[in-house]
Amino acid sequence: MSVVEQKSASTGSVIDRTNLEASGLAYRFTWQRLRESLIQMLLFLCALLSVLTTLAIIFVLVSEAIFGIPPEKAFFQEISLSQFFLETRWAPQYSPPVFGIWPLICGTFLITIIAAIIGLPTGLLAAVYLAEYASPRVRSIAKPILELLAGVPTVVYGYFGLRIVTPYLIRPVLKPAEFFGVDWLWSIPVDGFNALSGGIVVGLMIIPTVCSLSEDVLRAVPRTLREAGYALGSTKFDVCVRVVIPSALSGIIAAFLLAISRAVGETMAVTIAAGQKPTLTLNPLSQIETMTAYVVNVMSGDTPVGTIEYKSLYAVALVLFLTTLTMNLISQLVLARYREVYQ
Amino acid sequence: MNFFYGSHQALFDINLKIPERAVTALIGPSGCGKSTYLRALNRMNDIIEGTRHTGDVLLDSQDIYAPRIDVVALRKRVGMVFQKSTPFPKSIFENVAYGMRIAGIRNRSFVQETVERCLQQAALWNEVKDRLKDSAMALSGGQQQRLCIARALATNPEVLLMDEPASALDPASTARIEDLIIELKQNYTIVIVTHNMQQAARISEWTAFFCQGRLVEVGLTKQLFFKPREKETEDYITGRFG
Amino acid sequence: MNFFYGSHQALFDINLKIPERAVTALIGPSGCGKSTYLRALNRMNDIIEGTRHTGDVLLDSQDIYAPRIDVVALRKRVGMVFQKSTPFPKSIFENVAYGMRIAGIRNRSFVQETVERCLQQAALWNEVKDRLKDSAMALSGGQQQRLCIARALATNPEVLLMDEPASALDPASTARIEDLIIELKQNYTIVIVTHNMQQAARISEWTAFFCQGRLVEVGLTKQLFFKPREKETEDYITGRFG
Amino acid sequence: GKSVDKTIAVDGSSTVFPISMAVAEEFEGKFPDVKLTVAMSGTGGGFKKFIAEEIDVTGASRPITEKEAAECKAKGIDYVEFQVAIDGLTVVINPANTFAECMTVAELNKIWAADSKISKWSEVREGWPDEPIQLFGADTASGTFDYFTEVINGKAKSSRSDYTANSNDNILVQGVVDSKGALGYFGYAYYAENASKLKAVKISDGKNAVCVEPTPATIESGEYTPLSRPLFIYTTKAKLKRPEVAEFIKFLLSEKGDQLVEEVKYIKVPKSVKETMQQRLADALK
Amino acid sequence: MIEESFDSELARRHRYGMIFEWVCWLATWGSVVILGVLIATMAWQAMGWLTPKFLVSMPRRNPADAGILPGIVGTFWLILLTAVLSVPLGVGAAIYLEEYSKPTLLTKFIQLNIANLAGVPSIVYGILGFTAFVRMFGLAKSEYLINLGIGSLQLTLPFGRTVISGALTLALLSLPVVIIASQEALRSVPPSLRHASLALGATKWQTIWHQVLPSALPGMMTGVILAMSRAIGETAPLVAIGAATYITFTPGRLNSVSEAFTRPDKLAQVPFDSFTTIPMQIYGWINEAKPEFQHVAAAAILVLLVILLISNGLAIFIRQHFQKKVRW
Ligand SMILES: Nc1ncnc2c1ncn2[C@@H]1O[C@H](COP(=O)(O)OP(=O)(O)OP(=O)(O)O)[C@@H](O)[C@H]1O
Ligand SMILES: Nc1ncnc2c1ncn2[C@@H]1O[C@H](COP(=O)(O)OP(=O)(O)OP(=O)(O)O)[C@@H](O)[C@H]1O
Ligand SMILES: [Mg+2]
Ligand SMILES: [Mg+2]
Ligand SMILES: O=P([O-])([O-])[O-]
Repeated sequence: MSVVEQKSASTGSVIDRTNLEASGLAYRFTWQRLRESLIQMLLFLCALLSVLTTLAIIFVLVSEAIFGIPPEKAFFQEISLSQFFLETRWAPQYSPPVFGIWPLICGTFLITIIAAIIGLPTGLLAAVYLAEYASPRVRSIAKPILELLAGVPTVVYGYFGLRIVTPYLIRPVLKPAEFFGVDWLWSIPVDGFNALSGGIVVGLMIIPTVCSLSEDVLRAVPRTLREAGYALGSTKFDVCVRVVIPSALSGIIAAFLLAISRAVGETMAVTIAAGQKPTLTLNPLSQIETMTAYVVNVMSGDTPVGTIEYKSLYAVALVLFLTTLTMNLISQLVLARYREVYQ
Repeated sequence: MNFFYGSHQALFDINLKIPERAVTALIGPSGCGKSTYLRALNRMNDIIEGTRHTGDVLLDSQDIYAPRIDVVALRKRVGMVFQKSTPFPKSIFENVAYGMRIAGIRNRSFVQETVERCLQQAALWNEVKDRLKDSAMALSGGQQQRLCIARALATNPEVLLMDEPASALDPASTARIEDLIIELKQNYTIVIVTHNMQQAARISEWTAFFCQGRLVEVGLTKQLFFKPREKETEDYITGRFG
Repeated sequence: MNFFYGSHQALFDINLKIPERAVTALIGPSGCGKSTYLRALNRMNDIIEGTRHTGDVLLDSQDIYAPRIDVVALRKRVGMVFQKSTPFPKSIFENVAYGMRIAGIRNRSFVQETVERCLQQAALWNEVKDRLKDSAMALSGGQQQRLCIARALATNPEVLLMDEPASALDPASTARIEDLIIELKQNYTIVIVTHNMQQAARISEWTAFFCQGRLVEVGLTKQLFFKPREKETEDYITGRFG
Repeated sequence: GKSVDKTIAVDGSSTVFPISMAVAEEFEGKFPDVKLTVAMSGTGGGFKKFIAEEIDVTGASRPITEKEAAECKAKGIDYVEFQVAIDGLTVVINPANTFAECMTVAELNKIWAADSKISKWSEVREGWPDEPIQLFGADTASGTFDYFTEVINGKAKSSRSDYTANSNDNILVQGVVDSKGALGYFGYAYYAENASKLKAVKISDGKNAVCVEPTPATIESGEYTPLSRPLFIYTTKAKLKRPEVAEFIKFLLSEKGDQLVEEVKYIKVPKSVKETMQQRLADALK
Repeated sequence: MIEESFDSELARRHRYGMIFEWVCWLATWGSVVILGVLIATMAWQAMGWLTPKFLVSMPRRNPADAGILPGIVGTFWLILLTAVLSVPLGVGAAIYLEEYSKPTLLTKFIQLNIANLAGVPSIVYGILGFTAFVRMFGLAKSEYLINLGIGSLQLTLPFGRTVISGALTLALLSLPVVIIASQEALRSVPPSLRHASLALGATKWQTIWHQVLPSALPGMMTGVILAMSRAIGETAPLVAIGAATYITFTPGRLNSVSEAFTRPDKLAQVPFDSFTTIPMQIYGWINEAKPEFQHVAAAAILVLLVILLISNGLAIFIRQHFQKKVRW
């Protein structure tokens, strides 16, 4: 038995409150309802866990690096900020130890630059190929293979850098005299561990990141823009370089930032291939140590808890975290704005 | 009642009494708010962010927007069929049984019987009785739409809301759905949105004409089609605009 | 000529002669293949995967689908303006200069002059002359569309194809674009697709009526609108279908 | 029901690591229900864990320091020390290096001193080529570091800092193998295992100006000074109450243990010392 | 002027276009070739070392006898536990964000936070895991021997360098990836499905459980498998929490598959036992100075790559079969 009717608010309405229960529509307590809200609570907690993770990371880093929980002293309560940022030596084994972050930053920078030089253009060009030139069939083959490149574990890249890239790529090119055993060729000194091999493998590693993100943003450029380009007598090259890439520029920059942030945070490959010696140098052929490699180096050596060297881990990790966080944030914001433009 | 999408007002002072056990057709140009109004009747608009309404909708003289109303129970009593058929990616049987499953009915023979009865009511039983276990996605568009009607019937609603249920279908399927609606009105109160004036004329007793978010005219279908009171209605019916 | 999207044939035996330095309007119901035909004239359809054609399109008695034709050079000679304005996300100046940039013209004063001339031709110069360095995305819809026309003019084409250039615009902008077209026909051969019969009547000398992928009728605009030869054309023009 | 399988956690010196590893493997073959975890944190790192009672046995390439002993005492840890082998801390260079085959302690000190600025071989000795020198050495958690700095620089833990430091000697080996101008130091076993790719520097201490090459003979005889040193294993009386730990130490001090020490290229302890050790074990087990 | 310039430049532009296309082609297929070279060199290095015996042996100091059994078993348990921990939490968070949350400032923040977490270097997670799970901030210290009737379970707090510490760390690490992938899968479920279910009087959760989740399942599975295969290869966080590189037993001391069923006490011990994984063993062997160990490392790398190829292949297969995503 039902009647549906409406009354406009202006005419006023007669609401029969007593009828509410009888109608069967009343909001009653049921187990189902309780379950519903419990589930929602639970799911909310799941979502909140990610915030907790971030807070935990910050807490852990800050409590060992900046403000110790008494009676423990944190790193920066024992080592001055000025030493950390002004000293040019990173020498935990010195007595007294000296902690100047620059050699580690320099190592990280060197790796990142080399990786960017190799990974960013290659990734972008591959993205252009996939988005503009490749047929859907080719794309459906090439994309998963590139994704596999991203799935290769970083220890493997480390091995590749140390055992293949350095002896069979860098050495023959830079030290052909030694490699081929003829002394009239040049011979540039190359360390066994060197930043170049680390940078190269990290560069390879970020190609898929750049490629897949850039491809997404390139494909988000409306077809109409491309057509407008063609209609003006553009070649495909003109359309790619003068229309599509500029239109997708902010998205591409975001992809680049994300990839660079990955290079900064990359650990095993550089630990294995680039060495573990903090050096303030821009020579890519020398042995260096990145921030990440320092952390691994110390942690695999089982530095005892509570020592200053142990706390230095957290200080380095904090710098690392803040660096990548800044880049990720910028990249996220740029991407969000980019999506707004074309959606 | 008034209805707003954010700051955009989609319905203005609609005041409409829907008669029991009869078919009421809502007609009007595109974007005039027919769907919005229909969805207000079972509070499907609640799902959309930022919507807002003023005024009441009464079902059995009970305001369905009253604070203590259980939306889930309301939707069970007020079924709905959409323009695009929306079969669940499950078997035909499970599609119809879904309403009972979520109501927690475990009695297998009861479920079996209800499914059969509803499919029969929806004039689909003969076509699918041998393949109840097949995926509903494999049915044709018209069959899918009838399945959706059967599925709505299985929850035993009192009111059935239909938003252009036949607009995506071929003429043969449309005819079957129309027959079905005429059949169903014995037992259900039906509100149907349609773009097709002939259809409205064929199946409904009452017709309401909407324009730009306002209810322009409502009346017996025959009357409204042959002697519209408003100029706008006449223009629309004779095809002079829209 | 015939045209296919994959296995779907969109154009059937179109045989149309487009007169020089005049406006030819293409009209017809939605989906009848007007855009497809227009895009066939500068081979824009080549971009879409799986398209195919039979027959020829002659430009100055040269088949533009002949094997040795350079599509890029063709498109430079046959400019095109789209329904949705498509300014590049660059400055206003760079938008107009685009055609010259890709042609490799380095002469700065020439570029400057051409940009100014084209913007003037497109009746946009006065509005934007002080902000040539601003992003083109910041212009209004009507301005953007005129910018697109200016951009097309800057490549110095012989033929200008326009696919519903004013359909997304307000009446005032539409009027400006129409004036512009009438102006331009002194120097260019223009083919324009439009849904708006009044517009076709106002600006074109010739009109071709398409229906379901076929060219139903073509003739002087006045003649076609007042004395259509075919029943279909008459029905369409008087609004009885479509 | 049955209890969990028995585990012995061994950690500490990377110098002793090859011995612990070999002994562990053989021991597991003999006692399949006992499982060993063998890690290398360096002598200092090992003692920290030992004092924290995270591990059962720790290896050391230097004797326990007074500070560490005091900490043990404070925590009521009654440790027992066993000397298990003799090592000759080896200074190595790349085989391509044909000039620095013999160096004096003074020269080593010149290179490694805390304030050393030496970056070229030519700065070490007149006449050596003007080529960069790359340094590889133990890190601060290492007993090797303590020992080397004490003997060469005169003060434990006093060293220059700009060298590749690692508690894992294998990484140092790799570094020296790969760099032409390299100079590094680590336990003899690591040199002997990779003798084909490394060159051991002959050492002449200040007193008698003879160059002595580290070989089993020179190390055992003490001729190779000042870099010959004893290697130790530490455990506690309490841990020795566990039969598997006692068994393990027994095995280490047995004939088989000596065989293994020689197999991994260290020098076994003289008979007299061995007997003292066995006596010490017997006492501790009482 | 424009005509002349256009015509004279046209050939050159076409040439540029060709070169550009060729360069793009090279960038793509060059990367693919590098992957091939990488796999080929590993295979070349591993030749003769990757034997069936290698798969079932314990690590040994003699390279010829070394094997990766503890690594394989450790990886298995670690990833199993990681998945058990991260998948429900990740999917739950995704459901909340996609289905329940309103676009408030808080949800926007959570969303941004998740995207950022996905970019936090894994070594930082390692430090978090080490501090929070291995050491428990140095606060707790106790040992329990729980009698299970059939045997006893040894449980220490903090967890130490055990499977559970590793799994908790990797779970936090893969959580953002799982969430993002699941959100995408949920987003691809058409809203009409939800509306249809709600219109039948289903509650929100019923709608999600009966309709949305099953439809989103293939997409989620793809994401989860990819996230887990990433976790399989993680090394840095495990180095940080101090997982062993050299160990001669499997977690829980399970000596055979059947023991998992006959010895529940050993099974229960698994999460609280020391472990190593294939990448950890690889790292250990790479650091070995003996040249033979390089071949052992390559053999282990090959095993790891095969495992990853299979799991990635599976994910791609699921994606291409179930998710007919339409892009404009
Ligand atoms: N989700 C939404 N958010 C904002 N505005 C909406 C939304 N849905 C509908 N509207 C607007 O509300 C008005 C009424 O829409 P409604 O869908 O009710 O029209 P309709 O009469 O059903 O049209 P049609 O016949 O095309 O289905 C329209 O102006 C529409 O743009
Ligand atoms: N990219 C495409 N792929 C496949 N079919 C297409 C494509 N573009 C258009 N069609 C089909 O070709 C036919 C003609 O399309 P066309 O765009 O030319 O119509 P139109 O006359 O321009 O319509 P409108 O006035 O709506 O723009 C239509 O049936 C359309 O569905
Ligand atoms: Mg509607
Ligand atoms: Mg069109
Ligand atoms: O033997 P160490 O590792 O302590 O040098």
